[in-house]
Amino acid sequence: MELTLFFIVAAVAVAAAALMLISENAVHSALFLIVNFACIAFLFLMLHAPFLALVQITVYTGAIMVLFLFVIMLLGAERVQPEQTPRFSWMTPVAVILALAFLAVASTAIIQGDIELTTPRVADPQVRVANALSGAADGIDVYLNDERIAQDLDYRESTTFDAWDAGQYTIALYAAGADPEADEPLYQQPIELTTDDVLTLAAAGTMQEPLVVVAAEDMGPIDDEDGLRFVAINALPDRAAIDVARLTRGGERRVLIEGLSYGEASEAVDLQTGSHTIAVYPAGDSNTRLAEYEDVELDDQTAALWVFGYERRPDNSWRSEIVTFSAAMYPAFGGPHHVGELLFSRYLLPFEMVALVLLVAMIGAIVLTHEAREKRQRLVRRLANVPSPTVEQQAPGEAGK
Amino acid sequence: MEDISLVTVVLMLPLVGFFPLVFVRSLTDQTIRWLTLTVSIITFGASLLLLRNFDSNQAGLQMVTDWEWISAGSFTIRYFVGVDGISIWLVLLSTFIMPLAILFSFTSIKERPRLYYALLLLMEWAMIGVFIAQDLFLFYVFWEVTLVPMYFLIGIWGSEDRIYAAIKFFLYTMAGSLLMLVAILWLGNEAGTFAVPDIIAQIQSGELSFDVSTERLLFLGFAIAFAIKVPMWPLHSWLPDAHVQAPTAGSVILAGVLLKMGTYGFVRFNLPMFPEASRDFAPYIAVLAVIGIIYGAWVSYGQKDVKKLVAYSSISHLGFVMLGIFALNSAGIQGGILQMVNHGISTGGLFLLVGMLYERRHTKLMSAFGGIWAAMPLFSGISLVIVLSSMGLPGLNGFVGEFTILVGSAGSDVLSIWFTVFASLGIILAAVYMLYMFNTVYMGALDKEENRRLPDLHWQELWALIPILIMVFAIGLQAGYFFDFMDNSVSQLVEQVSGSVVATAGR
Amino acid sequence: MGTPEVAIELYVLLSAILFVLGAMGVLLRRNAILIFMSIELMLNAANLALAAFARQWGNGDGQLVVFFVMTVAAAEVAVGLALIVTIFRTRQSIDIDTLHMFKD
Amino acid sequence: MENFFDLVPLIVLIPLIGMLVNLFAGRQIGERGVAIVAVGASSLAFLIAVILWIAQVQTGYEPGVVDMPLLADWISVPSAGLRIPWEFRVDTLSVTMMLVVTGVGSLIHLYAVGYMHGDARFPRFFVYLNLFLVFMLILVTGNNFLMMFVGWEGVGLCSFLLIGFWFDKPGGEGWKNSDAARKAFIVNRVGDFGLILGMLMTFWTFGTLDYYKPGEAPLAAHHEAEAEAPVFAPQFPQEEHAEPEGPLGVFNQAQLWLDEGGHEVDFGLVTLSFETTLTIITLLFLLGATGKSAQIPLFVWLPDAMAGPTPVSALIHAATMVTAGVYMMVRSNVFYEASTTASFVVTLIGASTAIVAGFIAVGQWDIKRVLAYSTVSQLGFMVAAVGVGAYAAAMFHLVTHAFFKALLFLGSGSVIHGMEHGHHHLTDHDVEDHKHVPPHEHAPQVETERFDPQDMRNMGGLRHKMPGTYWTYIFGTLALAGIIPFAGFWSKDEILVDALRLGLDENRLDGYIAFALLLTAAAFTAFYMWRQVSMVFYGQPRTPAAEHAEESGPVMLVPLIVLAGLSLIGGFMNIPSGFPLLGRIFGEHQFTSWLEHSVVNAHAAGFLWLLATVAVLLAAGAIIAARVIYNDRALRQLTDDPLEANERTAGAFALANAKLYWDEFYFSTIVYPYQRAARWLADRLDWAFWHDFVHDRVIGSSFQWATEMLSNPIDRGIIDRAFDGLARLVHNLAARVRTIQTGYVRTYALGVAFGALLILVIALLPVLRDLLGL
Repeated sequence: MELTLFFIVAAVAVAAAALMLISENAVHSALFLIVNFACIAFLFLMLHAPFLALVQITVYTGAIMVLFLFVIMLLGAERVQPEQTPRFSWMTPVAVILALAFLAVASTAIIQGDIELTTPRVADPQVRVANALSGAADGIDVYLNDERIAQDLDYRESTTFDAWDAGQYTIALYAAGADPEADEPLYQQPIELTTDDVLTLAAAGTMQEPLVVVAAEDMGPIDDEDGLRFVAINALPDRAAIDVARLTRGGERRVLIEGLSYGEASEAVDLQTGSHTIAVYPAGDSNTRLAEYEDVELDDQTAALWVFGYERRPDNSWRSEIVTFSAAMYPAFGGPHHVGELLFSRYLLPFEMVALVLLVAMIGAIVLTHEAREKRQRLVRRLANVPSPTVEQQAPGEAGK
Repeated sequence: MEDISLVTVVLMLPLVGFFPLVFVRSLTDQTIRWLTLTVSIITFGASLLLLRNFDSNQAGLQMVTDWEWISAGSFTIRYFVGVDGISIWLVLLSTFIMPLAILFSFTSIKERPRLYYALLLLMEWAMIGVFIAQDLFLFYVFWEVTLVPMYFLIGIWGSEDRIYAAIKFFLYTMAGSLLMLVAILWLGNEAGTFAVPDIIAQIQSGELSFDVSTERLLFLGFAIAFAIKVPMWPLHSWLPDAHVQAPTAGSVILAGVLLKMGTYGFVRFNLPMFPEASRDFAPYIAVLAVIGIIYGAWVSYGQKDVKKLVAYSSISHLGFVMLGIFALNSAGIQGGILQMVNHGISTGGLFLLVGMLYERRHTKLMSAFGGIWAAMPLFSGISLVIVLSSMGLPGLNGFVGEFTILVGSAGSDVLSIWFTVFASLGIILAAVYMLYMFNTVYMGALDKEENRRLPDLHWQELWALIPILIMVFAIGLQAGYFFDFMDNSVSQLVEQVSGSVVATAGR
Repeated sequence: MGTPEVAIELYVLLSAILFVLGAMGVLLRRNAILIFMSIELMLNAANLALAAFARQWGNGDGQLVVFFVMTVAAAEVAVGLALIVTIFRTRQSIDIDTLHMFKD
Repeated sequence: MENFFDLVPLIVLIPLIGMLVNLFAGRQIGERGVAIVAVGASSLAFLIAVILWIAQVQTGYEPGVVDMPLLADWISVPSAGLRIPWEFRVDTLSVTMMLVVTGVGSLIHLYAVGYMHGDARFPRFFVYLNLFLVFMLILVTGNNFLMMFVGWEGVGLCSFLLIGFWFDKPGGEGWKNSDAARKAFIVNRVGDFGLILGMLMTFWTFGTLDYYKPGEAPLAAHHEAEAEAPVFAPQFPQEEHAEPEGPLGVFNQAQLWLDEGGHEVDFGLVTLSFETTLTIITLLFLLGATGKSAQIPLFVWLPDAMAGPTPVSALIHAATMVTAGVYMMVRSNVFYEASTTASFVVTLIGASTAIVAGFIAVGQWDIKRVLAYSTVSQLGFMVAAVGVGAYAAAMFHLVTHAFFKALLFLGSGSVIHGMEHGHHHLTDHDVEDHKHVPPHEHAPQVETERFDPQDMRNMGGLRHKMPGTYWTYIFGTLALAGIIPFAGFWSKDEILVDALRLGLDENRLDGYIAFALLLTAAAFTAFYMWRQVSMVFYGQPRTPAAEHAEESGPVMLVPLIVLAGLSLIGGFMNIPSGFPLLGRIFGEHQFTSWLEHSVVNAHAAGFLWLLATVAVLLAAGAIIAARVIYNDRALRQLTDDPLEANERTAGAFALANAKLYWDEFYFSTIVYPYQRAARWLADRLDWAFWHDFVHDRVIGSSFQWATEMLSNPIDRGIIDRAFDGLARLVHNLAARVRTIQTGYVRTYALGVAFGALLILVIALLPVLRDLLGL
C-alpha cells in the first residue's frame, strides 16, 4: 500500500518537474513546480518528517513560489523573446547527455551502493542506575569500573541517563559511603555496553543477596497516543521464574510477560495508559498468585521499569512490593517536538547563522531593488603636491661667503 | 581592574574623532579641520589630566587598565595599558605635537582632507598606544599600526619621490619589526605571558632566565627593530628619504614622536628584560651612538636642503639619547628620556619652520634663501629660539637633556670616559651645522628678489609655534619638574638593570 | 519505528531524477526566472535525499539540514529575484543569453 | 643688611624686563622710549650692584646665597644625586663683576643711544644689549658652574646676535658680518666643549656643581694661611674653618681634600688621584677660557667680532664678556692653585697670547682691530696673572681694563662716527653739487671706491676736529700703556710683580717666562697704541672725510669723560703697599683685601721700585719711538706704513699685518677639510654609497636580481627549455580553452554540471569499479 502510494506520488513529481522544464510559459512552469513541491511534501510525510512537510508547504509552495509568480507577473516575463539565431544550439544535446550520464552514474551508485537498511544508530550507550534494593540504610553507591555513577542513591530513586563509550565494564555495588579501594563490593558483575543501548542498572534483592539487573529499555516513540511501555524485573526472593499478568476490571487475566526468571529483565511491553492491577504468578501456574498490585498508575508516553521484590517494613518484616521507575520517551521522530529539540540544542549556532543570512538577504534584496538615486559625483583625484621648481644647488660653505 | 582608567580614555579619544571622519561623508573641509583640531586638543587636555593624577612618588605603573583581550590556548594577550614615569612624558609629547601638526596642516593640505585628518588621528591613537601598552603583543600591534598612516601620509601627500620613500620607510621598519615579533613570541612562549611587568618580575626574581646566547639573541631581536626606528647609525638610510618626502606634518610627527618609539623601546623593553645583555652590549651600542652623533652632525653640515639637514640632525640628537640610555645609570636614562621630549619639541619645531619656508618659496634649498630675517622678523626670531634649542643653548630645553645625558655617560660604570668626550664634540658640531643653516637662510644680505616680499607668519602658523616656544623655555628653565616625574620609575629601572644600588655621584 | 516499507533507494533515486531534471532546466532554459526555479527544484531534490537518509538512520540531523537548506534557499530566492528585477530594469530582458558581462 | 642680598635676582630681572618691554613694545614706544627703558634698566641694575656693594661692606663681607624667585630647582635628578638650583651668589668677587658689568654697561648703553641713533633696528639693538646684561649678570652671580654656563653661552649668543647685527648690509658686507658672528659662536663652542667636560668631571668628583653651599664660608688653604698672612685677615671666626658640616661646595671640598692629601676619585672605569683630576679639570676649564677670553689658540674670533656696532665691541668684546674666562678662572682659584701643571700652561698661554696679539696689533690698519688685538693681549695679561697665582691682580687688571678699553672703544666709535659724519656730509654735498648727474652714473663710483671709516689711513689730524674725543682717548691710551698714575699702570705692575716674585721666591720657570713676555708685551702695547693715536689724531687729515669729521654729541661724550676719569683714578683702589703718599690716602691693597673674602688664594703683591721704573720707562720709550716713527712727515701720506717702508722691519710688519697667517692656518687645516669631509660624507659616503649604492643597488637590486635569477637563467635555461614544448601545448590548448570563457552564464553552468559529474564519478569510483568488475 505504501509502496503504491510512493510510486504514484513519485510519478506525479517527476511528471511535474518535466512539465515545468518544458513549459514555454513561465507561469505554467511555476504552477508545475508547485505541484512538484507538494509531492515532495507528501514524500516527507512518508519519510516520517511531518514538520518538514509542513514547512515545505508553507515556505516553498506558500511563500517562495508566490514570490516567483509575483515577479513573473510584475515583469511580464512569462516568455522570453525567441532567439533569431539560437546561440547555443549545441547545448541541448550536450546537456541531455550530461544529464543522462549523471543519472546513470547516480542510480548505479544508489542501486549498487551500500545503502544499508540496518537499525539506525542513535547514540552512545545510555546508562542509568535505579535503586530497588530495600534495606540499605543510606542508599547505595554504584561504580562502573572505577567511576562512581551513583552516590547515596536512596531506595526508589534513580539517576538520569548518561552517555558512555561502548565497551566492556565491570559494575560494582557498594553500600553508601563505602571505599571502593578497600571494601568488598556487595555485588559485582561484568557488563558490555554497545551503541544504542539504553540501559537501566537496577539494584534489587535484599542486603543479604543483593544483585544488579541490567534492563534494556526502549525509549523510542510509541505510535499509540495513550501508550506506554514497560520492562519488568524479577527480583522476588524465592527465585522462581514468574509470569506477569494484568487483571482487567472484569477479573480477566491478561498475561503480559511469561516465564521471567529470577534476576532477569523482560522485553519492553506496550501497554495502554490507565490504572492497572498487576498480578504475579509462578511461571506456568495461573492459580497461585504470588503478589497482586492494585492501581498501578502510569502516564502515557513514558517508559516504565517495574521491579518485583520485597520491601523491608519498619518493623523488619518483609512485604512484596513493586517498585516503579519511569522516564520520558523520546519524542516522535521528525515531529515538531523532535526538530525543535534538536534545533535549540545542537543546532542553535547554525540556526542563528542561517537566521542572520536570511536577514542579510532581506536587506540585500531591499537594497538591490531600491530605486537608485542619481549617481554621486565622483571626485576627480588630482596629484597631491605640486613638484617644486628646482633651484640651482649650492655647496655648503659657499653660501656664506 | 574593572573601571576604565584615564589612560584608556586618552588612548580612545582620537578614535572619537576618527570614526566620524571615516563614516560621515557630508562633512565640509572646514568642519573636518576643526573637528580634528578639537579632538586633538581635547586629547592633549586629557593627557594633562594624566599628569595631574600621576603620583610621582610611585615607581610602578599607574592608571592601569588590564583586560583580557585574546585568550588562545596557554597564551593570554591582554589589553594592558598604563603609564609610569618613563612613558608619561612621551604620551604627553604625542598629544602635544599632534595639535601643532594639525594646525599647520590647515593651510598646507588641500587634497583629500578627510582621509588626511583621519590618518592623523589614527596615527595619534597608535602612538599613544605604543607608549602605554604594557603587553608585548599589544605593543606590537600598536607599533605596526603606526606604520600604516605614516605610509599613506608620505605616499599620498609627500613630494616628488614619495612612493619610493614610503615603501622604503615601510620595508625598513617592517624588516626590523618582524625580528621583534619573533623575539616577542619567543619570549612570550618562555614566560607564559606577554605582560611586560610580569616578564620583568619573572626575570628579576630569577624565575625566568636565559643562557647568554639566547638572551643576546632576544636582545638583538628587539634592539634591531628599535635601532632602525631610532634610527641608529648605520641603519638610518630610510630617514632622510622619509623626512624629505613626507609632508610637513608627517615630518613633524615622524621626528617628534615616531623616532622616540625606538628609543622608548630600548628603555621599556631591552633594559629591564635583558639586563645582562644590556650591560654586555652597552659599549657597542654606545659606539654606534657616538658615531651617530658625530656622523649625523657632520653629514648635516654637508647638506644643501634644509629639510635634509634637519633630518640628519635627528640622527645626531638621537645618538645622544641612545648614549644616555646605555650609560645605564639614572642620570643618563632620565636625560635620555627628557632629550626624547626635547628633540620632539625642537626638531618638530624645525620641521614646522622648514614647512613654512617651503609653503612660501616651494623650495627647501638653502641657497634659495638668505637674509630673510629682514623680510620676516617674527618668523626668524622664533626660528632662532628653536634653532638655539636644537643646538643646546643652556636655559633652553635641548641643553638640559644633553647635559644630563653627558653627566650620566661620564659617570657610567659601563662606558669609558672617551664616549663622553667624543659625544661632547657633538655639541660643537651641532653649532656648526645649525648656525650654517641659520646663517645661510636667515642672515646675510637679502639679495634674492623673490625673498624680499615673503609674508611673515600667519596666525595659524604662529599658534603652531607658540606652544613650542613655551615648552622650549619651560623645560629649559624648570627641568627639575620634568625629572621629578620620572625619577622613581627610572631608578627602579636602573636597579633592575644593574642589580645593585643606584650609583650616585662623587665619593 | 521499524524499517520503512518503501526502500530508501527509491527515494534517493527519485531525488536523483528530480535533480537531473532541475540541472537540465538550468542548462537548457534561457529564462532567468525559470533557471531559478530549476535551481529550487534541484535543492528540493537534495532535500528529499536528505530526508530519506534521515529516515534511514533514524537520525534527526538530516532533517535539520533540510530545514537549513530551505531557509537558505528562501534567502537565495529573495536576493536572486531582487537581482533579476534589477537586471530587468536596466536591460528590459531576463534572457540569460543577453547577459554576458562576465567576460569583461 | 643681609636682606639687601635678596635684591640680587632683581639685577637679572630688571634688564630682563627692560628687554621684554623693548622686544614686544619697542616699535610702539619709539626711539626715546626704548632708550629710556634700556638705559633705565641697566642703571637700575647698577644701582642694585652698588647697594649690594654697600651691603657687603656692612655685613662684613659675608657671602650670601639667594634663591631665584618664581623658579624651583633647575635640574634635579635625585636618584643620580644631580641637583642644580637656580641660586645667586653675593660675594665680593661677584659684586665686583656686577659693578663692572652694570657700571660700564650703563655708560655704554647711554653712549649707544647716541651712536645707534637713527638705525632701523634701534629697538632690537637695545633688546640685545639688555639681554646681554641679563646673561652676563647670570654668569657672574650664579652660585654654580652650570648657572655660570647659562650666562656663558647666553653672552655668546648675544655676541653672535650683535656681531651679526648688520647682517643685511649690502654688497657682501652683510655676509661677512654674519660669518663673523658665526665664527665667534663656533669658536666659543670649541671652548665650551672643554668647559662642559670640565663640569662633568667636576660633578663626578664632587657630586655637585655649587661653588659653595648656602651658609658655607670659603676655606683658605691651611699652609697658605700660616705661611703668608693676608694683609686683612678674613672676618669669619676660626671655628668655621675647622668643621664644616653637610655636603660641601666644590671649592671647600677640594680644599679639604687637598689639605688631607692622598684623596682618589673614582670615575667608574678609572680611578685618578685627586690632584690629577684637578689638573685635568683646570686644563679643560682653560680651554673654555681660551674660547671666551680669546686666548691662543682660540682668539681668532675676537678681531672678526669687530663687525658689530662699536658699543658692542666696547661692552662685550672688551669690557665684560671676554673677561668671563678670567672671572671663571679666578672663581676656580682653589683648583688652579692646586695644580702646578695647569698653572704653568695657563701662564704660558696667557703670556704668549699677550705678546702675539701685541705684535699683530702693530700691523693693523683698522682702528677697531688694533683695539681688538690689544684686548686679546690684555686678556693674555690677566690669564697669565691667573697662571702665576696673582688672582687679585688679574681681577684688578680686569676692572681697570674694563675702564680704559671701554673708553678706547667708545673713543674709536666716536672717531668712526665723526668720520662717517664727515663722509656723509661730503657725499651729501656731492649729490647736491651734481644734481644734474644721473644717479646711475654716480652710483658705481660709490660702489667701487667704498669708503672705510674705520681705516686709520683715512684719518689723521682729528685732534682739532674732535678735541673731546682726543683727550679722553689720550687718557685711555696712557692707561693702557701703563703710564703712572693711570689705572693701567697699577694693575699691570701688580701682575709683573707677581710674575717676578713667582720666579724669584719659588724659583719657578713660568714666573720668569711670564715676566719676560709680559714686559715685552707691555712695550708693544705702548708702541701700537701711540702708533694709533699718531695716525688718528696727529698730522693732517688725509681724506676729505677726516677733514669734515665732527665731534660727537654730549650723549656720547659724557660716557667718554666718565670713563676717562675712571681710567685716571681707577688704579688707586689697589695701591700696593710701600708706595708713598698714595697708599696713605687711598689705603693699601684695598681691592685685594676686598677680594680676599671670596677669592681665598688672593694675595697682595708688594711694590718693586726698580720694576715699576723699568716698566714705565719702557712704555715711555715705546711711546716716544712710536711718535718718532709716525712723525708728522710720515703721517702726511700714509699709503705704506713707515715700518713697511723700512727694509729691516718690512717682513715683521707683513707678518703682523697678515695676523701671522693664523686664520689661514685654521682654514686650511680645520675648516676646509671639515667642509670637504662634510660634503664628501653627505654626497659620497652617505648618499652615493650608503643610500644609493648599498641600499638601492645592492639590497634593492640584489633582491630583484634574485627574483630574476629564479625567473631567467634557471627558468629559461632549465625549466623553460625542457618545458618549452609543454608550454606551447598549453598555450595552444589555452587558446582553445579560452573560448570557453564566453561570458554567457549558461556555458558556465554547463561547466559546473560537467564538474559535478566528474566529482560524482570520482566519488563513486569504487562503486563503479565494482559494478564494472574491474
